[in-house]
Amino acid sequence: AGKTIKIGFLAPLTGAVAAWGKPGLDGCQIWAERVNAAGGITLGDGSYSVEFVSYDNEYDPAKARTGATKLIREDGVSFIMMLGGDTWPGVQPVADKTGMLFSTLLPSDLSPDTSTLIAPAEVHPIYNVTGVEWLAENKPELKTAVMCAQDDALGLPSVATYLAAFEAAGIEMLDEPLLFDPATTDFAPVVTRLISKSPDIVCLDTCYSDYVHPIAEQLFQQGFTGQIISCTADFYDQMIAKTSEDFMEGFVFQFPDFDDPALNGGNINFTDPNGFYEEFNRRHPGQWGAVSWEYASIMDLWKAAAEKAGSASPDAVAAAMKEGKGKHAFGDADWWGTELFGIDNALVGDWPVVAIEKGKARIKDFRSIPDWYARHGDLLIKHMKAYDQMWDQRS
Amino acid sequence: MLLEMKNIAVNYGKINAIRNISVAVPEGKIVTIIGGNGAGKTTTLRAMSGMLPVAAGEITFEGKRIDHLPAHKVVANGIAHVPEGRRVFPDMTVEENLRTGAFLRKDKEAVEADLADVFRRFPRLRERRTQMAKTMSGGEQQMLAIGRALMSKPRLLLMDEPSMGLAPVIVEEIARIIEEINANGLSVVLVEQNAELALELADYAYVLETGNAAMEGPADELHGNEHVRAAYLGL
Amino acid sequence: MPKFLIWTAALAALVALPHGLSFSQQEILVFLTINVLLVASYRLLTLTGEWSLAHVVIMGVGAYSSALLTKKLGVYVPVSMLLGGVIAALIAVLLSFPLFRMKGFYFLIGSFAAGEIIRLLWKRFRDPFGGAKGIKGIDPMPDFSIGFYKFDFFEPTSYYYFAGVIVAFCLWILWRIEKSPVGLTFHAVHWQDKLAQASGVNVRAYRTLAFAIASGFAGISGALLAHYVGTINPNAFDIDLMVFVLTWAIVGGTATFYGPILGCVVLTVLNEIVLRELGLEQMRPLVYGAIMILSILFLPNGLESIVQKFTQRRAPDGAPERSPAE
Amino acid sequence: MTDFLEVKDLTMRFGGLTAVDSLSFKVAHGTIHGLIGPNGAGKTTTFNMISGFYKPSGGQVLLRGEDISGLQMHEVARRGVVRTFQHSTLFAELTVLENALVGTHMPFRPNIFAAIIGWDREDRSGAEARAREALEFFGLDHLMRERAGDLSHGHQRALGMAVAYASHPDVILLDEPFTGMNPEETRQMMGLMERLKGDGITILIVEHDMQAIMGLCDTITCMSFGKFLAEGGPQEIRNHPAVIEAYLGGARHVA
Amino acid sequence: MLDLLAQTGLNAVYAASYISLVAVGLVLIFGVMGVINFAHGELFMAGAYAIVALYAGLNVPFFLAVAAGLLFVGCLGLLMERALFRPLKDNPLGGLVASIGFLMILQALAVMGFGVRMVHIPPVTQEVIAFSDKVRLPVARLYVIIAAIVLLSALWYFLKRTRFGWALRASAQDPEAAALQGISITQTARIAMFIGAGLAGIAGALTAPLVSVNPHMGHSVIVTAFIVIIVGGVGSLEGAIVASVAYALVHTFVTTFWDGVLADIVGLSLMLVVLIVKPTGLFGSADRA
Ligand SMILES: Nc1ncnc2c1ncn2[C@@H]1O[C@H](COP(=O)(O)OP(=O)(O)OP(=O)(O)O)[C@@H](O)[C@H]1O
Ligand SMILES: Nc1ncnc2c1ncn2[C@@H]1O[C@H](COP(=O)(O)OP(=O)(O)OP(=O)(O)O)[C@@H](O)[C@H]1O
Ligand SMILES: [Mg+2]
Ligand SMILES: [Mg+2]
Repeated sequence: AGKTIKIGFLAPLTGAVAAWGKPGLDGCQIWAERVNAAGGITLGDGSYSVEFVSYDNEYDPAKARTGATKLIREDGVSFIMMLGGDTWPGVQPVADKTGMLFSTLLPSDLSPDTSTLIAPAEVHPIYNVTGVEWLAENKPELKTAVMCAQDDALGLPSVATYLAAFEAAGIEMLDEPLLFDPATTDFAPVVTRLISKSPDIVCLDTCYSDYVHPIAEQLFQQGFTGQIISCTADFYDQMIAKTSEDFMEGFVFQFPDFDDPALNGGNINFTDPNGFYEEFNRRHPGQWGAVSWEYASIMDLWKAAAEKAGSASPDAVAAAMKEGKGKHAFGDADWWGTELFGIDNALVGDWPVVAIEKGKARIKDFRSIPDWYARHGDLLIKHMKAYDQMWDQRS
Repeated sequence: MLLEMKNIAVNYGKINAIRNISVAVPEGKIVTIIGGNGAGKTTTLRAMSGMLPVAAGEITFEGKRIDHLPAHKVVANGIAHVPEGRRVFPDMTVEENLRTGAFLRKDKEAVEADLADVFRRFPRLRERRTQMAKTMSGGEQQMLAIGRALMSKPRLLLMDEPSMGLAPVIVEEIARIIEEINANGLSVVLVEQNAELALELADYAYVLETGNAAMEGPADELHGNEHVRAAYLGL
Repeated sequence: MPKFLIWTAALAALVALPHGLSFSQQEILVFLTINVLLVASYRLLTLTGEWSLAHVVIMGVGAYSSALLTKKLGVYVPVSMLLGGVIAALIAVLLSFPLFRMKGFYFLIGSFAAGEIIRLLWKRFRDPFGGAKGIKGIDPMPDFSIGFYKFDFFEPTSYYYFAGVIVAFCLWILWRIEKSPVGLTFHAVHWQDKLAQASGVNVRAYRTLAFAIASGFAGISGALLAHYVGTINPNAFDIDLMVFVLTWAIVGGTATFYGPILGCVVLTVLNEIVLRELGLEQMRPLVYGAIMILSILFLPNGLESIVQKFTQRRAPDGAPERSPAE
Repeated sequence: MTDFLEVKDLTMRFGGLTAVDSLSFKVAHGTIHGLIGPNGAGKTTTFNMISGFYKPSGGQVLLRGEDISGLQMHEVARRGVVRTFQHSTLFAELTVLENALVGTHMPFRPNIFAAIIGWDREDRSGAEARAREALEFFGLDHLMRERAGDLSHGHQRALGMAVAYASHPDVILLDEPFTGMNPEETRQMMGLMERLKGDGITILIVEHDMQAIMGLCDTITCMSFGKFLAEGGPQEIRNHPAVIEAYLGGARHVA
Repeated sequence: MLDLLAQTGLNAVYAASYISLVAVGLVLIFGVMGVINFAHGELFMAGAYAIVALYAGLNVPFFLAVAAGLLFVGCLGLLMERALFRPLKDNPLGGLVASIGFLMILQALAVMGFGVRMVHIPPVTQEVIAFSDKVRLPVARLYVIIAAIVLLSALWYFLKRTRFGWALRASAQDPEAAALQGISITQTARIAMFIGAGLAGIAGALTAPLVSVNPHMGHSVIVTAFIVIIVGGVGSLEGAIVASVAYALVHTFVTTFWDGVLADIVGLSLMLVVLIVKPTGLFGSADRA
């Protein structure tokens, strides 16, 4: 008792991007309470309780740099979790100088320049190939697709990935991907354009939920009845309320609810997903989404590695993490990524394909990302290159 | 007394613009206030119509205290003010400007009659009834400002330098109008640089000097006064 | 002579300052120094009476230019910073053609639109601007040593000294301009452009001049930022930061040279240090908004009016500072 | 006396309205020339065209034989034609001295680089000397440090002229300089104008104060409805029947 | 193709409707108060959250909730008038800063009350008017269109035909002179703020079920509104409406036939072009900027 390990949480907590940080911090608090209640983290010299120290970086690289400095040099944290994206490059020099271990939710931050940045939660957007692959296998009658995405750092690599996945699956694109401005609020014109070619599949890429909802609603109202595939479908129950159970039936996406029975399987490394989900919804009703669990899942990985290493020092934890099979939330996984990111710091393994059935999201399958990549990696690289998304293309 | 202003003081921030001024306007008379630049004439008028808060003293109109009322309520009592510098509504047409003058009136037909009357007096305004006020010439705007004040059918008309910028023929016309409306029972407070004109029109006159009342008396008396002749009539 | 002493003491305090601060406060100090130049250059533009919403984007022009010059052409960093300023000034001259047909509110929104177009171009042209992700891995200022002090530009203190010298020099130039006949002409253009024109002042040329100079220094501040943080992206120069610059200037007061600087320093310290220290992290926008409202209600002439009261009492009949704005 | 400033067939149309209708007149060097006419006759519009504030719809403004119509206001000013404005238009927030310094813009054109390095000492002191001279000329030197907006009306008018005077103009255009002045102030102002004239400056003046116009002007042009009506010396104009009819009226308040 | 054109036309009409509601409110406030209300987008947001609280939260009937939203946001407008703009009436820059402060507070309150993420509103109606298979107008959107037409016509009548309209216009142009005509400028300021804010509120309330409601939703709305009122000419209601329609048409058609980012660039460039050709906007006049 009395000994604590501090973990840094460096993400936007206010401002327009706060939705990508705040729920994650909420999830981490739950994680910390549960771990501390269960005796904390046991290292070589006894057990420690965990404490999260947060710094609101407002999604600004300069503030992120300041925050990283504060967390490392003043608060003495052992590990820093970030959203990444715009803010990572500001932190990178600090990471290089201090050797601190960082995690990001956006693997496009990875590069050979920094070995201490890992992307262990999700390898956005590569896992999206699993959804397309599953769809092509299970609904072979779907032949044509269109897609749209916001024109930003999340949208573009996602577009490239889906293009590769559709090409691999032999599904024809009827139209160029439609890019819209992130400030868009009225999606009627976007949807009108999308369905003007009468596609079998509409792909929403990695649209944020702020876009997915109105787009789905517009698809419904403008009379689309085909297949929809999307990276996320946060608050899908509300989408059903706005459209209909029929309309949403079969909607494919990649982020399960954590009360899914399939998550109780032995392959899952996330501690008590059902309980976590329940607790989160109790405290923050209506706020569950992908970020809610991802930061916590990184902490599971970190905790395991730290306990294995018997130390919280960044080097030791990093080394322990990389030893042997990685423990990804959805199963064993490999550190991977050289071709896309120039470094094997992304944890890749199986990923769930989720579909909505009778108004409830259900995991339909766990599919292996590395398997797909082994077969179609060249396609992915081709499309990534076309959108300037390869690590060596990013200036 | 129609309007009575007793021991009024007005400040702009720390500046005492007027210190102790009393003015009385008898029913149906023309009272003029003359004085050099910055003497406080405009300030006095603005205090009367409630545009400036008074620091001391009281103002009554028809026996009612009005010194604490905001301008729009003072005006509702029957006082109209032709402000210094015209202050027409730049982006309204001539006719709209005139109609704004009748804003508080409910007697629609009489308003139309008065409008026709203003147009009769100032044919130039009728010619330009759809022109934007801001594109009118300086003198035309002055006519418009006077016309607008008449449209409210006031019982007391406050005029701040109505002759300013007007051609001599028009000045004469204005003088005639003042006399005519006064003959119809309207009382007038006239502030003028053109003291000659003012003293000729007025029944009673006040002379202000740097915020204080320096002199007062029947207009023709002051017209004969040596000091007034030297200082304000240029004689 | 006491004036000389005051300046020396101030200089010493500025040199000693980082050593009394925590690490993160040193970081904030660096950004504060850069923002001081940004807001001081903004004031020069406002001297002519125009309020632009493109200033931060112009700062970005300096940042992008300098970053690209070092990255693509290998230009030596301090030189590229200077060139960043020059390019920002040139862009401003270009923008002045459409923008200075407008005045007042139209100029305000027109400049916003022009800025947004530049930002959209950065986003749209991934080569060379890097699209929405912007540019990263921008060369830092190369380390060097001047004998008794070794500059390690990762360290905020070193960069603070480096940027401090540049910013001080730029402020000195801005100050010289403002106190010169040119500065007087800027004021004249603001208060009565018609009369200025009738006095033979080419109002359009002077507006453009002020815009270009202000933009040049904004560009330098952008370059200083880019080579410290090492990354820039279109979102870093969006309207949110512009709103901050605007409020620094107005809350500080724009009647004096130091008003906007004061506003920048006080509000930044409040927002980045005090409110965070108080643990109000997620409530900061609420409190900050309230502070802004209260300060403008109770100090309508800006924070500078406090200083003015103080200094004017001491020097009752010296040449008065220019009187409060508007 | 030579023809110095000439207005030739000057025309200004606003939509359907012809505010100034092929107006022609000549101003001789070194004189005070009055432009009078009923309200809305087009005097201010004429001024605006001469000074470059409006671009004429037709006709020419000739200065020493050079066509200056259509030039911008500062270009016209640089050729020596400076105007003052109706109402006291000043740099209200600047001091009296600073106002006059702006007036020296043309003779002592500021240079930004010299200003930063400090190589413009001579120009600065030259400009200041000129500004002080102008203020002295109009008896404003004791008010040098006052804020212009705080001056009395009369002083503001004088300052307006001082600003114009500081730029060494050849011609000054004055639009209703006497409005809001009492006879005493008018007399002082007239004295100032005589001094300007004595300094070799040509003055073109629009005014409704007949006392001033008749007392000052060498020549008076009267216009009405945008057109030329009459021209002559004060005596002639005073007795010109068309002018009396259109403008002066019974003249019971005219000096 | 004809279908596509027709559907796009309908989309544009809807967009024009809600943009003009917001823009006209902004114009009105600027015209009468002389301040740029940066918080206008947040008033829109407040209208949307009123629906969240009342309709989604307390099951108040939708149109009752919309009316309540209008009143609530109108009262926010009154609050701003009393607390911010009246004390700062001679200080337009101060008013601008105060409105920015108010914006931050409203956003922060929304976050505190409803979280940082989008919130949900059950659909009001799922009915769709189908002109053909591919030309469909959801009834919920029709509400917005009808509201815009009705409210803006009413406002137009109010401003052009009634005494209050005169009062608003007169006090916008010269408050002191207006007071001298018997117009209470405090009263007109209140009316303008109430109507201006209320229009933003009702636009937010009516569109709330159709968009993603989140604390930062005001941002893009106000940017559009600024563009529109500049193109229309600051202070001109007709201008704001005409420009809303023009902007919505251009933006919608470019989005549908090219892409959304290009639509933004085209929209902004078009605005610059208008301003270059006519620096005071389509219906603006030189002296009002
Ligand atoms: N808004 C103001 N702020 C400060 N002082 C003012 C203001 N208006 C007037 N004053 C001052 O108050 C005093 C009286 O001014 P006022 O305008 O009443 O004079 P006036 O007799 O009407 O002069 P004029 O003949 O020039 O119109 C003057 O000293 C003037 O400088
Ligand atoms: N921009 C404009 N649009 C339409 N009409 C205009 C415009 N400017 C001036 N006018 C008209 O042109 C005529 C001449 O105006 P101007 O201002 O030149 O008259 P003025 O001779 O100076 O009169 P005053 O002695 O009253 O100042 C007037 O009738 C005026 O209404
Ligand atoms: Mg007066
Ligand atoms: Mg005139």
